[in-house]
Amino acid sequence: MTVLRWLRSGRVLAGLLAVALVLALAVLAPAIAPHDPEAQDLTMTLQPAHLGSAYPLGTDALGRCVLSRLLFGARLALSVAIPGALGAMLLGAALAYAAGYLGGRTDRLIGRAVDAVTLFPPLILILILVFALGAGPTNLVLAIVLVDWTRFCRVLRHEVRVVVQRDHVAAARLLGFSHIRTLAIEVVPATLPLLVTLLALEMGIAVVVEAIVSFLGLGVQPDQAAWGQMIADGRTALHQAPANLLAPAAAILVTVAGFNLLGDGLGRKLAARLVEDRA
Amino acid sequence: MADLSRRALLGVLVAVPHSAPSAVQGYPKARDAVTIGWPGDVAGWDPNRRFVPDAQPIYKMLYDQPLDQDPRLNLVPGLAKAWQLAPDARSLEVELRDDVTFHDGTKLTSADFRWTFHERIAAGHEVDTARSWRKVVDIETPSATRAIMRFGSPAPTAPAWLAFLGSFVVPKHYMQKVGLAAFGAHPVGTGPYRLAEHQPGTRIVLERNDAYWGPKPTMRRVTVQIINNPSARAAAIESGNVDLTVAMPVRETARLGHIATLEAELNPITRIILLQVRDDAGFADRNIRLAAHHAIDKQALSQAFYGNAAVPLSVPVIPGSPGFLDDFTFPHDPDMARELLSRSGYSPAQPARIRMATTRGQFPADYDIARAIVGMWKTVGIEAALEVLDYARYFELNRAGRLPEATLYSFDNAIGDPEAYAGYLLAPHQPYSPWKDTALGEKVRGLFDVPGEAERIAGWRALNREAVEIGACMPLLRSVQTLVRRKDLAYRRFGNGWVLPQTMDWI
Amino acid sequence: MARLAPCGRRLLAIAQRLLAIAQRLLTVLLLLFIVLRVLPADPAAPAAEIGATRQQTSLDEALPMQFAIWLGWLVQGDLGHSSHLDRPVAGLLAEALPATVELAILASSVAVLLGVAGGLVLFALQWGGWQGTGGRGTGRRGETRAALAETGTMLLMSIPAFLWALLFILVFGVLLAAMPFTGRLDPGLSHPFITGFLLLDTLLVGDPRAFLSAARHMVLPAVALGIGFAPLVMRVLRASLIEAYQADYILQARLRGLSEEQVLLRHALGHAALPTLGLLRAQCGLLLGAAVLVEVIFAYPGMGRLLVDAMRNTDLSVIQGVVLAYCAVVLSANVLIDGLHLLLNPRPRAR
Amino acid sequence: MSLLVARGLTLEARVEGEIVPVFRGLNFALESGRALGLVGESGAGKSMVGRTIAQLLPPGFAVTHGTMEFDGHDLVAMPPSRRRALLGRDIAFIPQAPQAALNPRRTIGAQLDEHHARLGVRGRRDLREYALAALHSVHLPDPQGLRGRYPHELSAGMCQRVLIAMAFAGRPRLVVADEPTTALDATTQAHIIALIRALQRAQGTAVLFITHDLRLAAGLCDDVAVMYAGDIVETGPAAAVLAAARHPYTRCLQLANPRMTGPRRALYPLPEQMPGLRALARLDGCRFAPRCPIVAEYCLRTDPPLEGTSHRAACIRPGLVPAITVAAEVAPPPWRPAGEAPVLALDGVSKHFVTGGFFRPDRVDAVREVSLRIAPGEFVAVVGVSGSGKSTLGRLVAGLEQPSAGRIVLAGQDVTAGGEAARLHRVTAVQMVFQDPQSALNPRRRVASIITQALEAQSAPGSVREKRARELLAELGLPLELGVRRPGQLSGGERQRVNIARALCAVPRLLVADEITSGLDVSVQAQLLTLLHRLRQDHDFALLFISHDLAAVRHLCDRVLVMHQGAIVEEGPTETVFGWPRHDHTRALLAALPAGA
Repeated sequence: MTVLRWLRSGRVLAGLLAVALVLALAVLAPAIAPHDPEAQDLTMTLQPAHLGSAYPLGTDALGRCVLSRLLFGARLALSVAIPGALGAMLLGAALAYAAGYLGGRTDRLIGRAVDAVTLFPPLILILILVFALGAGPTNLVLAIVLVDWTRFCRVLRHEVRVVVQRDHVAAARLLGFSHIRTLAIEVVPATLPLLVTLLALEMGIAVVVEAIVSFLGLGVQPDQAAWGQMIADGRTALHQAPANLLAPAAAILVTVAGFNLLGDGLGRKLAARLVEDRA
Repeated sequence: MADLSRRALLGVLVAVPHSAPSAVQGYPKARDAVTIGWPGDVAGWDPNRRFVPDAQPIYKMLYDQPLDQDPRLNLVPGLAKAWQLAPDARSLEVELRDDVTFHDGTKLTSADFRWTFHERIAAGHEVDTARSWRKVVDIETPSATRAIMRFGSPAPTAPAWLAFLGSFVVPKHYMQKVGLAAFGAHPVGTGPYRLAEHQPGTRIVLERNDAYWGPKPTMRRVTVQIINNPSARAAAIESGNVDLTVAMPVRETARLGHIATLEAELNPITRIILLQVRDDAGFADRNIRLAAHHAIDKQALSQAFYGNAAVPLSVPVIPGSPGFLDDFTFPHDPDMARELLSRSGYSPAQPARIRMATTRGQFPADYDIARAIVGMWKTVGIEAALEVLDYARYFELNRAGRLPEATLYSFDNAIGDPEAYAGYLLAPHQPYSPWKDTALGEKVRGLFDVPGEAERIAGWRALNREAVEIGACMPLLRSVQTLVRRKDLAYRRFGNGWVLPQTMDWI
Repeated sequence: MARLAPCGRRLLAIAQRLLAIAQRLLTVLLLLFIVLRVLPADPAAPAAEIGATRQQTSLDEALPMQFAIWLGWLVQGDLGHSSHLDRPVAGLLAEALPATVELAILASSVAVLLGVAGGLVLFALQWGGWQGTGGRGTGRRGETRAALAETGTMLLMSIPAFLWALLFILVFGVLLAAMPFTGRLDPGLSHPFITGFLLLDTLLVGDPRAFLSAARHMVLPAVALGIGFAPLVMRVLRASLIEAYQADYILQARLRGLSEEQVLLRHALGHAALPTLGLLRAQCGLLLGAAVLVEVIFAYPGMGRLLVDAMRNTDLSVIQGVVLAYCAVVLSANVLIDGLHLLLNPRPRAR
Repeated sequence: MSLLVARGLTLEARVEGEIVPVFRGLNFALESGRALGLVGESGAGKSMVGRTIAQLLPPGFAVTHGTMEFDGHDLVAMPPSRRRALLGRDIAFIPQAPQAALNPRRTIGAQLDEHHARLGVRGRRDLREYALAALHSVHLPDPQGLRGRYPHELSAGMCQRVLIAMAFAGRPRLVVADEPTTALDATTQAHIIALIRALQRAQGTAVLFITHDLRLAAGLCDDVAVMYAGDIVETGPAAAVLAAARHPYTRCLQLANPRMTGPRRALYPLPEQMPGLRALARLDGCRFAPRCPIVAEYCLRTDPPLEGTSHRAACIRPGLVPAITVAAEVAPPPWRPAGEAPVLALDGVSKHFVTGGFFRPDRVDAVREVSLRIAPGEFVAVVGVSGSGKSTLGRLVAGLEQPSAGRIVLAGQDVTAGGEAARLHRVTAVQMVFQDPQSALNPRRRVASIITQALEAQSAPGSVREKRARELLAELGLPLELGVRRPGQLSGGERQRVNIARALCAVPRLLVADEITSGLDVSVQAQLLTLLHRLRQDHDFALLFISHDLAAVRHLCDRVLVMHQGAIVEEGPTETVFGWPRHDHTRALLAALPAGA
């Protein structure tokens, strides 16, 4: 029922469409990509975009198909963003529920951990984690989880505290509910919309992080089809083949906007509190 | 010869009509200042410390070398008015100028020469010149202007080395007084410019040294803007943020050449592009090395990235230089590569795995070439993981024995001698060479000590061939310098690609 | 009651805060130590690169001892030596830190200025002016406008700073050639170094040309960095203005006959300032993170460039120093904003 | 000429796309220097009358017909600038929530200065003089020190005095006071009313006094107007209306109010509640008709006008109004054998909270050495001003807080130490009804699921729960179809009943009810109190009734405990304590009650 109500919001629908499109393209990339994204043809470098041709979006400096790389780039972006955001959510939410529900020493301890991690600018902590753990999508996901759990934890802990202080939670305890049951039945459902919203926003953030890290050439293999990498390359070929830069930039925009619209629409009522992002 | 007519030379080399005031330029420009867009920063200000070819022109502004080169790369006097190599190549006598002062006002003497080429090396300073001058056993200084270098073994290329990488004379008294760390922050040389400002990774500002002993540069102030990204360099020259820049992709250079106020140049230079390889790890197997070399389509690389302006190479020297072999080619042969790999049990389905390093933006299309090679290897059954480094890092890694199996490298040989190619690229004790196998190494070492010129050259030619045949060296292309400058900026073009602000002038 | 009590209490409160800050710093150091010294998959890698032999001596010790040794050096103000640049890290930071802080301050000013202006416009659009005289119809039209505004700002927020930076270079730097986009000064000008804040230093040495040039060089980076955060400020301001105008004291101020301008300036904006400050506090780290890319793209000599270069060159002491400096910046910003918060909000914060 | 005259005033609002009248064709007049009380329950539209005067209406609200004339000029048609010129000078407002009505970020002095500057006072010294005089005029101590204080450092009563000072600073001709005492403690209420009255007398100001409390209005005002669902249903001299109501609604309201004197008569439980704005729009005829005890078929068709001369009522059957009555005495509690073991025994129970940090812990003693006994089936009240520790006492008994000292014995078992066994014992021994049903009911659950939560905890099968839900709904007088609704779809009164039903489901021996009637309208409160009386007859439970409403306490409870600063200062049978109070604090509480209660 709630889902239906969400769907009626134009923003959620637009966001959902954008995300579904990117997801579908990413999943189907091997089937629909016109070329092997790694296959280079040094006789066909920097072809401009031409829709009817064998390379609809042209080729890059190594003669690789930009469209194919774009599609496989979506695969990489989502394969970092989805597990990264989910992992961050699981870790952050578990700690937030523990902190918010148990309060006291647990809360202080977790609060301190959040405090310490948030003293690092998130992107910088991710960069040095990637540096320490080594490049590669798995390590990037791990870095995102290890840093961005605080986003969930901070906001959610606050929300959990608010819910826990509501009398129906006390009532459930008085009526004989165990802690776990109280948490599961009286607290968690009330925070789910927030969690879903945060998750959608986090996926957008993770897509940008993946793009940034690959733009800097730090996160993924240099020859892997990644949007950030494509943008970095496309800068050089801007005058010969502008699609090299514009296509991945547009892809990032659509994906991030999709996730943001989705999250924003879902958390419409919470929006003001979310953008403030303070607990 | 020292007072080479610079103006006359400019007239010959740079024939540029007077152009209308630049439309690109947003703000007025001083007539005696120039801004250069440079791809990389210096690794510290001790000029003896690291051999980074791209930093040489910058060091040449601040410091002087005992010998210099003219645009056609002949040795000419520098700080030394004259020099004489003994017939047995075991000593070299130089006569220093007596009118040279360092930026701090003290006079340059043979003591500084001795300090630079012997004492500080003997004192264990961590400098790369310790390798180029390892044969020096002593330097005698009979007078303030005379110095005699004594070598432990014949050093036929010693004069050339006095004009080559890292051979800049540094002030003994000042360095000893302030210490190495302070010298790094406030360097003092004898060069035509002194350091005014340095923001690491961003910009270097140099002011003219009005007490310079040589011809006084026209440019009072030189700003070197460090811009790693080639497209950012292109944008910078296009928008007028810099007046001259180098190492842009060939296509971008061509495009910029069409802009009315800009002049684009493609200059073949004495550098070669090659893969430096290790003799161990994933490349321990000779089959894999040779397969890797056979798999590379050098002509395609030249076509895709240099518009065919870069000549494919089979030996690590440039055509026309003494060490070149006309009768030897190493073919592009993917089938042979597959065959060699299958002999060692590898195939595209079961690829040999290696690591490969490349610079990014140090020379035109370096990163693209590296990725193209990775792609070529992939089709024959070599899977290479690519990483990016810069030259300074290359030496650090090599010192630690941690370079990848293959590194895309551009080697500068401003003096053109085969020794300075293979001798340094393949000698296990040299900072350049990741090839540590002593069998080849001993041969290289031997060649350094051959005093007879013909014998020496023949030896190097044979070595070049052998190195390629055993897969110790994978020469790719003769490097092409891409350079874009404002039409009204003249400079002296050197065969080794030096871009020296002291030779620049507005016309 | 006793007049002395508040003073003593304040001292205690300050002491408490300092203790908390020290504790947070220690945790940060521990985290940094873990990430850079303990985590690396190839432990030999950074260790071999530590460079300065003095630092290598500590590597034979047990990990806790290493941490203690490192702390000892830090306490002495020794941040180590860059193996790659052959310079002390402290010296590198002395130049890069003010540059980054300057950029961040300007970018936040851009974000706040654009955000406040935009927030007021959004608010005015939605409420059809803040006459508060109701009027039928504002309800629905306002809602549509609000939804449009929210979607619009959301789309703006979806453009990461590095894309803004690339776009600005393309449009204002190359196509229009209106603005410089590399470095911080025109080549002909010298870079004075007094405080490290270039705009300030050029003024201090009395060089108006350098000041103007520095200011021009700041425009594109600062706007590229700030513009991504402006929509956030807009949204928060709009939301808190809406909240403010629902507050009793705003109604009461109007009932006392204050003009709408007075109500907005004296009462409503004050209400909106706190959430905006809170936003800046929360976004401080994100802004610095985005600044890394902006610095790299504009060849701006800040800590972000230093960090990225250091990571490419595995220059461990520089990485440590820079990250530590970043944390120090975030911490100082937090403390500063908390102080401002206390100043603006007389009510003790409910915990 | 009247100072303020409303003529056929109609205010409309857009509610979920529908345009509905908030009030229609409203007429009233207020003479200079007189006080008019506008009385009604929440939703009657009385507050909107005040905001219509200033024309500061919420978005979507607009006056569509009629005029609101001030001194002969129509405030509705007047240009905003002219109207604003009147505000604060000729027309002043006293708000409902004083602390929220002052800017929390500015000092009292700054806010007074701002107002005085608008009134034309110039110069720092003059502003200071005026501020001091203003604060002095409302009997605030230390005016000098007060100027530098922030609103949060003042009590609500002090804030209200500041606002009153501001209101009367410009010697206004009209003061609109909207529920000025609702947010205040009982003891403060009386002082504030007296202050307004004194200033009104002194300045000859006209006062429009908006309140839900008929007796309070009658005490302060010359005339009263009773509003119901956007209409004035009865108006006249205060004394006359109070003595002999001529509209059934007024009469019912009076009968729904528990009294502090005389026998404990039953309360009139007006059924259901005032219709919402949208329901109202669809209602023909007399708006009170659906709830009216003397409704005639004619009432459903035609809306009666106000009739009469000075004391007017909008009812076609005013003669039948006095016939609306209730039982003269509430039913006595069921008989219980003497000497039963107490269901609750507290011995020297204390509770303190430690706040603040490591360096300066602040200790707050919420409850100090409280000892009490509650016998099975006994209804005991705890009264006291806010902050007296009565809520903490309730939470200690329920087990939501652990005592710092003392002993708690519940239904024969010592539960002081807490722990799992104690918790499970408490489930059937004690349950709690929370103050705010909004917070106490999980908005995601359906009513049937909420009220049988106790069975859910025991993992009872669905059929058992369903059966029990039906029983409970019936007992609480709630329609069965309510079971499938969610709390958000219920009215305030219904929610509070669901709240009670959930507590009763576990069949506890003791019910702790924390301020369950506060914030409810009179008629809803009457329903609830009547319900508790009835439940007492059918079920065997004791009640710890925590309240600040003495009349409700007197109506419901046998015994009363008076708490002051965490300690019990007086204890005894309700009639004795209220009739012959011994402790000063009890006397103060009683003295604050409006006259005639």
